[in-house]
Parts: sequence; structure tokens; C-alpha cells
Amino acid sequence: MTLVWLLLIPGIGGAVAWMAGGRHPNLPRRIALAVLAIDFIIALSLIGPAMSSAIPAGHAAWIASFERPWIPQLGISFELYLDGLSLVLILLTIALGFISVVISWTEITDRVGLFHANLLWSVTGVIGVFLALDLFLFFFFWELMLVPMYFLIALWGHEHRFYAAIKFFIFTQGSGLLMLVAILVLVFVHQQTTGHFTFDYLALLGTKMNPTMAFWLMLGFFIAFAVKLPAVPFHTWLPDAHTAAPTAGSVLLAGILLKTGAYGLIRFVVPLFPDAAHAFAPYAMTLGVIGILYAALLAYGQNDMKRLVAYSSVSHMGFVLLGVFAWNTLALQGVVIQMLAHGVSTGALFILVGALQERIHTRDMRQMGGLWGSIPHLSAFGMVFAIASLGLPGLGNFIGEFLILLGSFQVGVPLTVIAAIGLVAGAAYALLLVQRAFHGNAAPHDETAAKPCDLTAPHLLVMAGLFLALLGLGLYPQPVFDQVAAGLAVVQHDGTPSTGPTTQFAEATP
Amino acid sequence: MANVPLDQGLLLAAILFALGLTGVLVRRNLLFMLMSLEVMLNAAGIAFIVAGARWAAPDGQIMFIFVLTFAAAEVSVGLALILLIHRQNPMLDADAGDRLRG
Amino acid sequence: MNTTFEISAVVAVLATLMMITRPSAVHALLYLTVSLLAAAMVFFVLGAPFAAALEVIIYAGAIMVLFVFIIMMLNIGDAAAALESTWLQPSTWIGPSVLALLLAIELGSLAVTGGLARPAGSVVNAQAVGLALIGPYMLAVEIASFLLLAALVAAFHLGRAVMREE
Amino acid sequence: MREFLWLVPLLPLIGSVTLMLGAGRLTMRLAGTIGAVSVGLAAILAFTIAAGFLTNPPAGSVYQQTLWHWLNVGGVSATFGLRLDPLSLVMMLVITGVGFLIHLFATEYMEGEDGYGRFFAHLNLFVAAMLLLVLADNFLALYTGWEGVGLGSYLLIGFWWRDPANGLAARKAFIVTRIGDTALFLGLLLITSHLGTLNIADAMQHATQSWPIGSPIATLAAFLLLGGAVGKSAQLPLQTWLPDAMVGPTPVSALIHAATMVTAGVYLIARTHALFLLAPAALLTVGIIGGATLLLAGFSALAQNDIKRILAYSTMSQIGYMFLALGVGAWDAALFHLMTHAFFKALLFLSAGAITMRLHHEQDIFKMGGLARRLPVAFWSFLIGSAALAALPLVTAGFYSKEAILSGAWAGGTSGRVLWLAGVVGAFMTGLYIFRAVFIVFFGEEHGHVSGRYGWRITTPLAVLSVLAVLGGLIEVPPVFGHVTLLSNLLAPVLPATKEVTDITPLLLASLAALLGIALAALFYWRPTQRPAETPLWRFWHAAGGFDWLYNRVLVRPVLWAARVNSDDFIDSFYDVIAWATKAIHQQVRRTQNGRVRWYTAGLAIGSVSLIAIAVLL
Amino acid sequence: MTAAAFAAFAPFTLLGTLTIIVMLLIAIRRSHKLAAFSTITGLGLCCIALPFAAPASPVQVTPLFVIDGTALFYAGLVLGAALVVAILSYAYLDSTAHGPREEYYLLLLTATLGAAVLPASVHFASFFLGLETLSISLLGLIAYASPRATAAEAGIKYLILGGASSAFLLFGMALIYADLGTMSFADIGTLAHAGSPHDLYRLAGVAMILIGVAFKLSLVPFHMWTPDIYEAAPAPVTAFVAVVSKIAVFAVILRYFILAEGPADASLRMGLAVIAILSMLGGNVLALLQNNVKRMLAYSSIAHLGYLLVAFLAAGTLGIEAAAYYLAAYAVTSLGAFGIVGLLSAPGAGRDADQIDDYRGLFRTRPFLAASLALMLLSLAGIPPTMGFFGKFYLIVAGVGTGLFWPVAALVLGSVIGLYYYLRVLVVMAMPNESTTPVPVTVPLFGTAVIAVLLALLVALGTYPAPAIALIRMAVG
Repeated sequence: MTLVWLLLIPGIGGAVAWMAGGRHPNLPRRIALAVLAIDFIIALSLIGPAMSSAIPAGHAAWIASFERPWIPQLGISFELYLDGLSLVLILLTIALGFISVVISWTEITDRVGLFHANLLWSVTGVIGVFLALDLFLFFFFWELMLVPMYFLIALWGHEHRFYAAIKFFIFTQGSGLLMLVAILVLVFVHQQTTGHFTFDYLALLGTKMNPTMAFWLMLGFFIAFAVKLPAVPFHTWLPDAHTAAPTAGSVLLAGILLKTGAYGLIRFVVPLFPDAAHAFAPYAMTLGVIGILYAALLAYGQNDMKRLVAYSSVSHMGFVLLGVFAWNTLALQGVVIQMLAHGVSTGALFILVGALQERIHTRDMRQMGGLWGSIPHLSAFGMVFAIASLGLPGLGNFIGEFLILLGSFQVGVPLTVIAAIGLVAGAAYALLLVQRAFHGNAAPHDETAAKPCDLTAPHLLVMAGLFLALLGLGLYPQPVFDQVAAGLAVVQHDGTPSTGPTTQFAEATP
Repeated sequence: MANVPLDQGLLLAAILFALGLTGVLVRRNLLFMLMSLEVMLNAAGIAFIVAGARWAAPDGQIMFIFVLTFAAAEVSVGLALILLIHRQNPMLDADAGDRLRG
Repeated sequence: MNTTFEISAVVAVLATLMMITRPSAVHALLYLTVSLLAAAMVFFVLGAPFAAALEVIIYAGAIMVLFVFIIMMLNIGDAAAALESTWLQPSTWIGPSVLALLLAIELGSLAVTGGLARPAGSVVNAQAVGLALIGPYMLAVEIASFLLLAALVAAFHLGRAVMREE
Repeated sequence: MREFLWLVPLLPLIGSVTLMLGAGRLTMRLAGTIGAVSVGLAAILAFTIAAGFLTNPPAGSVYQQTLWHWLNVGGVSATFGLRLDPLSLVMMLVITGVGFLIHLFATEYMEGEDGYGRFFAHLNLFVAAMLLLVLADNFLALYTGWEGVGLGSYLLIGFWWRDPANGLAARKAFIVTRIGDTALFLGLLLITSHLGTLNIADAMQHATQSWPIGSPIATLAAFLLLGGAVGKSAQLPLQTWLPDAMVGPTPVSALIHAATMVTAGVYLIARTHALFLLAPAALLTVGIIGGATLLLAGFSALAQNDIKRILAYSTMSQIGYMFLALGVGAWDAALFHLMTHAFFKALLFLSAGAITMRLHHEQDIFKMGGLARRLPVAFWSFLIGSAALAALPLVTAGFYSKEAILSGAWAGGTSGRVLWLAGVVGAFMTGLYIFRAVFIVFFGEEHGHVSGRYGWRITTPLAVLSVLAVLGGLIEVPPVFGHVTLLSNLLAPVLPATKEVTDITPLLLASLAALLGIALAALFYWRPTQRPAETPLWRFWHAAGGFDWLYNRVLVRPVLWAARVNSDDFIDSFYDVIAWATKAIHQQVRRTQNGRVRWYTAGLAIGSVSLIAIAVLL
Repeated sequence: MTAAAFAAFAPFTLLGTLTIIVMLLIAIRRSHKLAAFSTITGLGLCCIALPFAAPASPVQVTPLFVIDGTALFYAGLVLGAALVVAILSYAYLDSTAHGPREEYYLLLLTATLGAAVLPASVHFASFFLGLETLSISLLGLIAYASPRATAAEAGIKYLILGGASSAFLLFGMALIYADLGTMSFADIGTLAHAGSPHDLYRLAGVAMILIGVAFKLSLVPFHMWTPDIYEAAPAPVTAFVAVVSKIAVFAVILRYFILAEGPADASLRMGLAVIAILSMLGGNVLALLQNNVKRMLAYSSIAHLGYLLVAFLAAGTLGIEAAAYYLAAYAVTSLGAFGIVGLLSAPGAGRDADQIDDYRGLFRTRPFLAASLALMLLSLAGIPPTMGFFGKFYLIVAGVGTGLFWPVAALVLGSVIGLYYYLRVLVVMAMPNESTTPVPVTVPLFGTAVIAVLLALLVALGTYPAPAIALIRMAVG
């Protein structure tokens, strides 16, 4: 039941916030904060060991579950399961949601109620995605989370927001439908072999099918998640969406929504189609590597700061794709850390870009420069997070990248070597951002305009909090590893191909 | 009445039907289009009569009666509409009626 | 009887052909009436005297009168016929004729295959038709009455709109 | 005391964090105090620990301290641990000792600068990272320090951020070294994957046990580590960033780009010497890179007019010596030179800083001249430093360390002899270029009026370093002069012993070369000279062999071009085409809806004919 | 007619009686309120009567009709939709005092009668008569707002095209009758199974029937009239055309195929598949940049009927259920969408509020209607939490379950294209309002209430469709 509350609280909170919007603009903000705080506490209370950690026996890594019949006629049930992986991502979701509310306090002054409703609903949708284990329910949430995000972009966004919002929607929905078809074919194949028509993930695991079929189904799932991730060449919606979205939208988009893609890859693509996924792994990893480098190159070429950050996001997600398909404990743990760290660091960068835009009314780096002189705190944090995003050891992103590359090194050395070039490329664009925005000569317009004010206390607190989180992930990631280990072990067990030995790292150790 | 030429009857219906269709497609005057439509409906009616004749059953004629009913209803409403259109479009030019498009 | 049928059929086809090519509305209407009368003859040959009678009374009678009425009311005369001639350019015939020809071939080919070769032939008279109408087709008649009601109301409403405007 | 080892890197870190949090609120005096004192305390602690270590060495001469378990996942575990052994001890002492002196110097040197607190915050951060680098017991922590010093270097080169050129130099430094770092990173992956541990000592032990000498994998691993080392230490082919890095404040150049960070590569190779011993090809490459770099840098230094760039090339050249030493297996010689170089090069930079701070940061040596009388403190310090650099026989520390390297090379077979020759040529060049600078700067005509006294915070470091530059060499003296082996004794537990060379020939020849260089410099530059003509040869050496030009053409510009050309992402145009095509189709199809009933009927008829055809004919 | 048959047929009888009563009432006293009230009440009573007919079912009522679960279910949809249309019509017509308004309800009732008997039809005669009663009544309704210049044009278009398509339908029926000697669906099925599988008469006949039906369902390439008529007709009538006539016709053709065709001939299936694909793609592509909301919805309805054909092609239990659910979803959604358009329009104006610019800033001016319309559009786009989402899911289940690769692919592609124009309206509604709507109308409370009910259904059955499926299984399965 806890899991249901986890969903219901922000869901209902959203409606309440919407209605409260008419009374006082601060009311929805406070409600949203309270709702998310409560939800966070509930999620925190779930931290702990799995119900049983006996892994090979089956799917026993669950911390909590909830199951009720929903549409029994079609074998669909309302099935929520939580394991460490989901929990960690849910915590990130709620935390970033909370931060989004804080940083929107001054930015959003229009239709405040509706804004917070959409914000809370998108959090709800994402939590649902992380919890649902019935494939229909998963798809339901998968689609559901698009709508509020669409509104966030379309209603409170910046220039080209309609274009961006529609593009975002069409990309994700189109690929989502492919996944739906794949889900259904899987369900029917399962029915043919077992006579059982069900959308239950746990039942569908290990469905026997011929390799060609498995490959196409896997591809259907893969494309949906690759679009969301996003992996090159399905990434082009992301920069537009980010550029147009309001700050909170960008934070949610980068921090959370993209993670659903990675989560889907880990939870569904590989465990449901182990053989196909392993056959496909080299291609997927290649896509990941191409993504790392190509997006880095694009990031380097941008003048719009938000686009730069957006492309850096794509680049980082290339590491995630690489790591997922390396499919060993190291890489997967790395993926988890990378997701968390990316959520935090990119989220922070988007917040900073948003704050900057609020102050100097542009995101064009050609019109910036020398901001360190006028707004040192913002600039300092900008530099800190830029450096985090280039993977400086001691911060979370590094651990993620290190483990991912260490994991992928076991599987494909050449790819790993090429991917490592991304470390250099990351440095290039991250430092270019710092240079163009904060260092160098002050832009000419600065002379006439009033001096922009520096970050205010709430922003400073948020930034500090995010930085500490990143530092924590970088210096002591072990609690995260421990929390997700059981869950990962299970998906790994499920996702191990029936033929051929696994490339478990521990076995390679002399 | 032996040796009723059923095939030829259907052939006749088909030809009349096609001629009616040609009329609807070719004529630009709405009145002529309406007439051609009547030809098409009549062709369908002939087909029913032919079919009824084959089975020596009243159903064909009954359907013909219904077709007739429909044709009459259609013509009455159609002519009322033509009256309405005539005011804007005295030549009853079908091609002129393209206000609704796109 | 075949001869009667064939003559009637040829008349029907030719009259229809004339009808769709005449620029003058009155001429076309007359040809149409001829075609309908020929069809009535066909019905008679096919053993459907009741239908033949209805064809003459309602189609060639009532419906055609409606058309005449409209032609008179709208005063569609020589000017319209002249315009009609300009509209009926040979080139406009090509497309429709080809389409109609295709359709006729498709449907005609059925007839040529001779699926209905079995001749049968008693006359189905008015009594039989009437009994069927109040028997199994009772509800159909009811619905047909609503059909006519709807047409009545619609025509009335539209016609009244015309009157009100004028 | 040694259980407080963790405090050594932590103290500067605390200083750094305090300064960052207090940025803008602390007074300049307080900020300087925090900055210097935190390193000073670390230095005191380090020396105390060293004293304890020397008097009472731990078992195996290694003291291990695990702070916390960093990560343990999928069979890979890393602790956040420190390891104190003679090698890291020496490094720690150099870093904290020289570091403190430079901090002290900087408190006066940087006075009045905007961002004074930030300067010390970054400098402290650098020291902390550097200490982590040398004290780390595992590769991950080492790499953390490794990147940390890179960050510090980046921040400090770009300290004066208003000038875009500084930013460019900073980024260049970071990115070029990052290329090397990436090689190191891959090396780490390789080592971890194949040896199953991140702990350096364990990895070396596993490597020796499981990899035969000359095995490809060991060679590959060694080369990858070497990649990291050449990047950080500005050796060929990743040397180009160092001269540009001189745009940073001079104490930064002294600390980071002379005394400590740039020697990290030497430290790394020394630290992983077991691996390099398994890969003779890699080791030889180390030597060749060293030899080539020292020559290239030596010639380039001669063609510079900027005093800091002269010193930068000389640094590059001296690190080339260290690499050469590593390459020929003269491990302790490399360390020895690292240490003495830290002294005299820090001295040179600081005295150069002392000069330029009185010249409104004018660094062109041809705009100086006759400063010997005006700035005697700076003159004497610079002179002592130059003498040490030029390895003036017997009286300088540089002589002893360079001699150790050259004898090591002499003993190293044919390849060693070739490298030795390079070293001798280099020694000649060193004498020539540094005394060229000395003569041009301090003698001859005076330009303008220069005066000023230095406070104790400047003179003290100069004095201490001068003493060290002279006497620092006496801890290791070759057999001919008395055979002191303090350093090699100390390092014996961690580094393989070097062959004793009793032959005096190399020593004599090298000394001669150095003296010849100095003499030649005196001959040419004693009297005031004109700025050199920009002949093609001069330009070639001025540009240090045109590596920048080459890299620009081959790497930088293509990437920039690609980034510019593709800034709109050509993949997106693919989707745009789809969208455009859909709209185009829409426009075409829409024309069918022309509102004409006859046309609609035609559509109906066509559809009917087709449908009947499908039904009947198919 | 047996007593059971009479009882089962009672709702339809009631509807016929109601028509007469309303006619008499109008004759006695011309009052818009009275006519509307009696119509609404009567339709409500018919709806209530339906469940009471259920116990008597299934029963054959003369050779023409079968009253069974399917018939009652679809009749229920038809009557419910007609009720909603009646209420919306009252709101629509009440806002103007222009012209006689009472006959409207009469035509609405005859149209409803024609539509309601279709799902129960098992004979060509009732099929044809129901269809044409519906069509002729619609003709009157479409051209009802005759002062508008477009009304007569739309009417004549529908008349000529509808007439031609009816001729095809009739000819097809005649061919089948000529071939098999029966016009009862079930008998056709029996004889067809007994006879040659490749009976050309029958195939041609079925094809021609399909032409007639495809026209009414506005499937490509018989769709061209749709946008013109939707645009010109008063918004409630558009809703009626879009919903009631589609449901009724779909129900009857579904029944015809189930009873008479069984496993339809391969060539017919192929023809249907082509039509389905063309409709899904064509409808969506045509709607893409449409600036007229009613035309846009018209094109979208073309696509939706194409989607439904997927279920039709799938046949089998799953397909039939999916079609039933989707039709229900489509009904609720379209009624809502056109209803909102109607509520924002006034017949007195030269046109309805159908330009996309009329919706600019609606989120601000009428937040509830805007949010409702947004959800309706999302439902049309197949986004949760709406019936449209589950409906589309159900369709894909059916399609995938029977391995209809190309139709399902077209469905997916069409849905993606469709998103663009649905979302475009959402965006416009969210835009700041620059110009006020041409005719500011007052939206009556009951109009909003109807929309609220539809919205509640949309979301409730969209998120918890189990009861609806249970009902469908009970009725249709």
C-alpha cells in the first residue's frame, strides 16, 4: 500500500495545487513542497534490504509490492513492485521535483496552480514508470508522464516552445507505440507457448521464442527507450525540448525523464530478451559511443548555453547506453551512479542557465562573458558543475563513467577506448562553457544594464545541496551500490543469455 | 413465361447503372445530376426485379418498392435543396459549389 | 418474350444515353421517362407486373412530374441549355466514360459468366407482394414510413426556408 | 605521528574550502594567512612524520593508512587509502616544503590582486590534490589527485580570467593533459581488468607474477601509463601546453609548472617501475622521449625572449632529463633530479617573479637589463638558480643530480650512450640559454628606473631555496667526490638500485659541456645585445618545433570546423525532411478536397471500380 | 410477432411512438422548449427501456431484426449519443431565436430511429431502410441552418454522393439476392458456405455493399464529403453524423460480416486492409495543417474509422470486443469534442466556432471547457488516462493478435502523425488570447454538465475499463 501512496500523494497533490492556484500563487508552491517532502519521507522509509536476498531462487529482490486485479479480462493487473534500483531512482525523482519547485518560485508567476499540478503529475508518472511491473501499467505511465511534461514545455516554455513540445511528444509517443506493439506481440507469443494471456512482467520473463522474433521485439522496446534516453540518432528532440522548457521542465526532463529510458533498458530490454539483447549489444554499445562523441561535438558547437548542456546530456547518456549493454555488475552499477550524478549535475546546470536567463535575459553565450565579475556565486557554481560534468574524480559523474568504462572494457576494448575520448571531449565543451559565460571580457551589454543580482539564498542552498550530493556520490557511493545490488543481480540473472558464459568480472580476476 | 433472360436483365441493369454514373460525373447542372442519380437507383431497382424473377419470390419487388420510396424521398429533398441553391447559383452549376473545401 | 425484352432493353439504354447527353432539361427528362417506361416493360417481361405498374405510376409519373415542376419553377430554358452545351465538351466525357465503362465491364462480366443461367419463371403478382409486405416486411414498411416522414419534414423545412427568404 | 598522515592533504584542503566559503568576506591578510598557514602546518606535520619515519621506519618501509572503503562493487574494490613509503615521503616533503615557501612568497607577491582569496583557495586545493596524488595507495585515488592537480593548474593558469588568452591557455593545459590522462585512465582500466586490483602495490606485485618480461599486455599497460605521464609532465608529444601555461601568476608557475605537478609523470613512472621493468620497450621509449624533449626544449629555450617561457622550456628540458633517467633505469637519479629541480626551478621562477613584479609584469628580457644592481636579491637568487640549472660543477645541487643521471645513462649500454650524448648536448644548451637570460636581464643597459624593496615574505623563500639549490645536492654525491648515498639508501626499499658508475669520463665531459655553454653565453651576451632577428630557424625554435602549428592543423581545426559546420545537427535535418515531406504530402492530398461534388463522385467511382476489381478479379 | 419479440422490440417501438408524439406536439404548439424537452425525455426513456429488453433477448423479430446483446449494446450507444446530441442541440439552438427550431428534433428522432434499428438488422431490407432513414433525416439536419450559405451546398453534396453510394449498396444487395435468393444475413452465410468459395456474384455484391457502407463510414477513398459536411452542419449535427451514424453503420456491417461472410474472402480482406491503411494515413495526413477544427475532426474521424477497420479485419472475439470498446470511446470523445465546439458556437453566426483561432486562449477564458477539450483531443490521440488510450490499445491487441502487420503499422504511423494536429489545438488553446471570439456565447450550465459527464466517463472508463469490458463481453461476446 505504501507504493500506492507514493503515487497517490503527488497525484492528488497536483490536483489540490491546481485548485489552490486560484487563491494565492504561493499556495500551490507550498502544497507542492509539502507533498514532495512527504513523498520523499515515504520513499526514504522504504530504504532497506530486500525482503529476501536469495537471488538465484528468483525474483526476490523486491522491497515492497502491491498487486490488485485491474483489467482481468486482458490479464492486466495493477502491479507495483519496488526494488533498490527503482527506489534510488524514485528518490532522485522526488528530490529533483522538490528542487524544481524551489527554483520555480520566482521564475513561474503565471498560472502557478496549473504549473505545479503538471509538475507533480509528471513526477507521479515517472514514479509510476519506476514502479510498474505489469507491462500495460508500465506503458500507461510511460504515456501518462508525457502529457504534463508537454504542458510544462508548451505553456511555460521559451521561444519555439510549441515546436519543441510537439517534437518531444511525437518522438516519444511514436517510439512508445512501437514498444506497445512489441509488448503485445510478446504477450501473444507468451500466450501461444503457455496458454496464459498476461501482461505480468514476472510471468513474461523467459518467454521462449525464435531468435528473429526476439530480435524484432527487443528492437521495439529498445527504440522506445533509446528515444527517451536519448541515444543518437534519436536524440534530436532533446536539445529543442530543453531549450524551450522552463527551468523546472529542463530539470525534470534531464534529471528524471531521461532516466526512464535507461531504467527501461535495464528492467525490460535485456531481461525480457536476453539472447537478442546480447546479440545486439555490440551495436547498441556502438550507438552509445557514437552518441558520446557526436553529442560532445555538437555541444562544442553551440552558442545557446542550454543547448550546450542539453547535448552534454546526450553525451552522458551515451555512457549509460554503453554501460547497460556491457551488462555486467560493474557497468550496471556505474550506470546507476551515472544516472544519479547526471541527474544532479545536469539538473544543476539547467538551474543555473535558468537563473542566468532570468537575470540577463539571454542564453546566448556570445552575449555573455565575464559574468564572474558581476555574479560570482552563480559563476562559481556554474564552473563547479561544469567540471563535475566533465567527470572530475571525487564527484559522482566520475564514478559512473569509471565503472561504466571498466565494465565495458571487459566486453569490448576498442569501443571503450573510443568512448574514453569522450572524456577529453567532455572537458572541451565544459570548459568552453565556463570560458564563454563566466570568464573572458564582460559582454558589452553589461555596461549599460543594471548589474544582475547574484544567486539568492534558496538557489544557493539548492546548489550547495546538489554539490554535496555529487560529492557524496563521488567519495562514498557504496550505500547506493548496496541498495541497488540485489535488484541489479536479479535483472542480471534474468538478462543472462541462455547460451554462452557471462562475462562476470569476478571470474576474470586471477 | 419461360426462358426469362436473367443474365441480360442484369447486364441491362449494369449498363444503366454505368450510364447513370456517367451522367452524375459528366453533368455540371445539379438537376441533371439528380436525374442521373435516379437512373442509377432505377438500375438498382431493375437488378432487384431481375433477382426476384430468378427466385420467383416477392422479395425483389418489395425491395424495388423500398428503392422507389427512397428515390422519391431523395428527389423531394433534393429538389428542395435545388430550390435553395438556385437563389445563389441560378445556373445550378455544381462546380460553383465549392465554398466548402480544403 | 425475349424479343420484347431485348427491344425494351435497347430502348432503355438508348433513352438513358440520350438523357445524359441532352443539353435541354426538358428533352433529357422526356428521354428519362422513356427509359423508365422501357424499364417497366422489362419488369413486365420478368414477371413483375406490380413493379411495372409502380414504375410507371410513381417513377415515370410522380417523380418525373416533380422534375417538370422544378424545371418550370426555376424557368430552366434555352439559356441553361446553351450553357449546358458549353459544359459538355467532348474532353469532359473521357474520364467519366472510362470509369463507367470499367464499372460496366466489371458488372457485365458477371452477367456474361452466366451465373444466373437457370431460368425460372412464374409471375409474382401484386397479391404475393402485398402479402409479403404486411407479413415479414411489416416492420420494414413501418420504417419506410418514417423514411418518408423524414423526407417530408426535411423538404418542408428546406422549402419553407426558400419561401421565407423570398 | 604518522597516524596523522591523513591530515597532511586535509590541511590544505580545509584551507581551500575555508577560503572558498569565505570568498569575498575575508580580508586579504586573513586569506593569505589561511592559505600559507594551512600549507605550512601540513609541511610541519610532513616533516615531523618524516622524522619519525627516518628514525623509526615502519615494517618494510611502508606505512599504510586506510581512510574509508571507497567502493566495492562487482569484484572491484578501492579504499580511500594513503601509503607512505620513501618515494611518497620524498615527494610529500618536496611538495609541502617548496609549496609552503611558494605560498609564503605569494602572500606578498599577489598583494592587491583582485581575487586574492580565490588564488590561495585554488593554490591550496592544488597542494591537497598533489599530496593525494603522491600519497594515494591505489590508482583510483591517484587518479583523483592526478585530475585534481590538473584542475588546480587550470584554475590557476586562468586566474586572471578577464583576458580570454589566459582562458585559452588554461583550457589548452587542461585538455592536452586530459588527453594524456585518458591514456592513463585506459591504463587503469587495463590494469584493473587484468590484475583485478586497484591497489598500486598489489597490482605491481600481480603484474610481476603473472606477466613475463616483454609481454604485450605489460607493454601496453606501460605505454598507457606513459601517456598519462607525458601529458602531465609536458613531454613529447604532449608538451605544447606548458609554455602557454606561463600566463598564470608566477608563483603558480613556480609551484605547479616547475616544482610539483609537472613532475607527477616522473613520480608515476617511478611508482609503477615494476611494470616498466616488464616492458623494456616502454622503458626505452621513456628514455627516448626524455632525450628528445630535453633537446627540443633546450633549443627552444634559446629562442625565447620571455623570461617565463625560457624557464618553462627549461622545465620541460629538465623533466626530459628525469625521463631520460627513468628510461635508463637510474631511478634514484630521476628522483634526485626531481628534488633538486624543485628547489632551483622554484627559485628561478620566484626570482623571475620578484623581478617582474617590479617591472609591471614585463616579461620580455630585452626590456630588462642592468638589473643586477637595482634588484640584488633577485639577481643573486636568479644567479644561484641558474648555476644550479646549468649544473655548475661541484657547487650546485643541479650538478650532482644531473651527473647522477648522465652516469646512469653512460652505464646503460648503447642506447644509454646515445641518450647520454643527448644529455650532454642538453647540458651545453642549458648553460647557454640560462646564462643568456642572466646576462641580458642583469647586465648591460638599464631600461627605465626600477627600484623597490622586498618584504620578508619574498626574501625568505628566496634565501631558503637558494641554500637548497646549492646544498641540496649533497645528500647524494658520486664516489669520486665522497660517495654520499643518503637518498638512494632511503629509496632502496622502493626503487631498484642503480648501477654504480665509477668511470669519471662522463662526469668530466658533462661538466665541460655545461661550462662551455656558460662561457659561450658570456661571450655572446655579456655586452648588451639586440633582439634576435626572426630568421626561419629562430622562428622554428621559437615555436618549439611547430608542434602547435601541426596540432592546430591536424586536430584542433578539423574538430572546430566540424563543430561549427554541424552545430545544427545534420541528423535533425533527417527528421525535418520527414516532417517536411509529410507536410508536402498534406498539401498535395489536400488539393483533392477541392469542394467539387463531381470530383468527389469521381473519387467514389474510382474507389468503387478498384474495390470491385480487387474483390472480383483477385 | 410473439410477445417476447414485442417486448424486446419495445425500445424501438417506443422511439417510433415518440417521434409521432413529438410531431403531434409540434403540430399542436410550436415551442422549442417543449419539443426539446419531450425529445430529451423520450430518448432518456428509450435508454432506460433498453435494459428491460435485455431479458427477452436474443429473439428474432420478424425476419428483419434480431434483438440480442449486440443490438441492444449498439442501440444503447446510439440512443445515448442521440440523447447527448439532443441536449447539446438544445443548448445550440436555444441561443438563437432564428427560424423554426422544432422540426429539428423530429428529424433528429427519425435519424435516431434509423440508426437504432441498424444494429438489430439482419436483413437487407431493414439494413437499407434504416440506413436511408438515417441519411434522409441527416440531409435535413445538415442543411438545417439554411440561412448559412454553405448549408445547401453541403446538403446537395451529401445528397448526390449519398445517393450514388446508396445505389451501389442497393446494386450490391441485388447481386447477392440474385445469386443466393435470400436477403437474410444468416441465410446468406449458410448458403455462401455451402456454395463456391469464389462466387463472383457474391463477391461483387459484397464489394458494392462495402462501397455504400464505406461511404457512410467515410473511409478513404469514399471520404471526400466528410469534411465539407462536418464543416457546414451545425455542430450538434456534426456530432450526430460523426458518432451516431458511424456507430450504427459499423454495427450493421459488423453483424453482416459476422453472420454472412464469416471468414471473409482473402481478396475482400485485402480490399478492406487497403481501405483501412488508406484511411488511417489519408485521414491523418489530411488533417495535418487544417485550420478549421471541425474539418480537422472530420479528417481525424476518417482516420479513426480506419483504426476501427483494424478491429474489423481482426474479427474474432477480440476484434469484436475491441471494436465495441473503441466505438464507445470514439462516441464519448467525439461527442465531447463536437459538443464543446457546439457550446462555443451560435447558429446565428455565419459559421460555428470552428477556426482554430477561435480557440486561442481558451484555457484562460473557459478553463473547464478547455481542459475537457484537451482531454478529448488526448483521447483521440490515444493518450492516457482516457478511453481513447485504452481503445487504441485494445485495437492494437486485436490487430497484433491476428498478425495484421501492415494495418497495425499504418495505425502506429497514423497515430504519430495525428499527434501533431491534436497537440496543435492544445497549444493554441494555451496561447495568450489576442483577439476575442467573434461571437461571445453564453454556455448554459446543462451544456457544461453534459460535457462533465462525458469527461467523467472518458477518464473513469479510460483508467478502469474493466466494467466496460465486462459489459461488452456480456452483450457482444
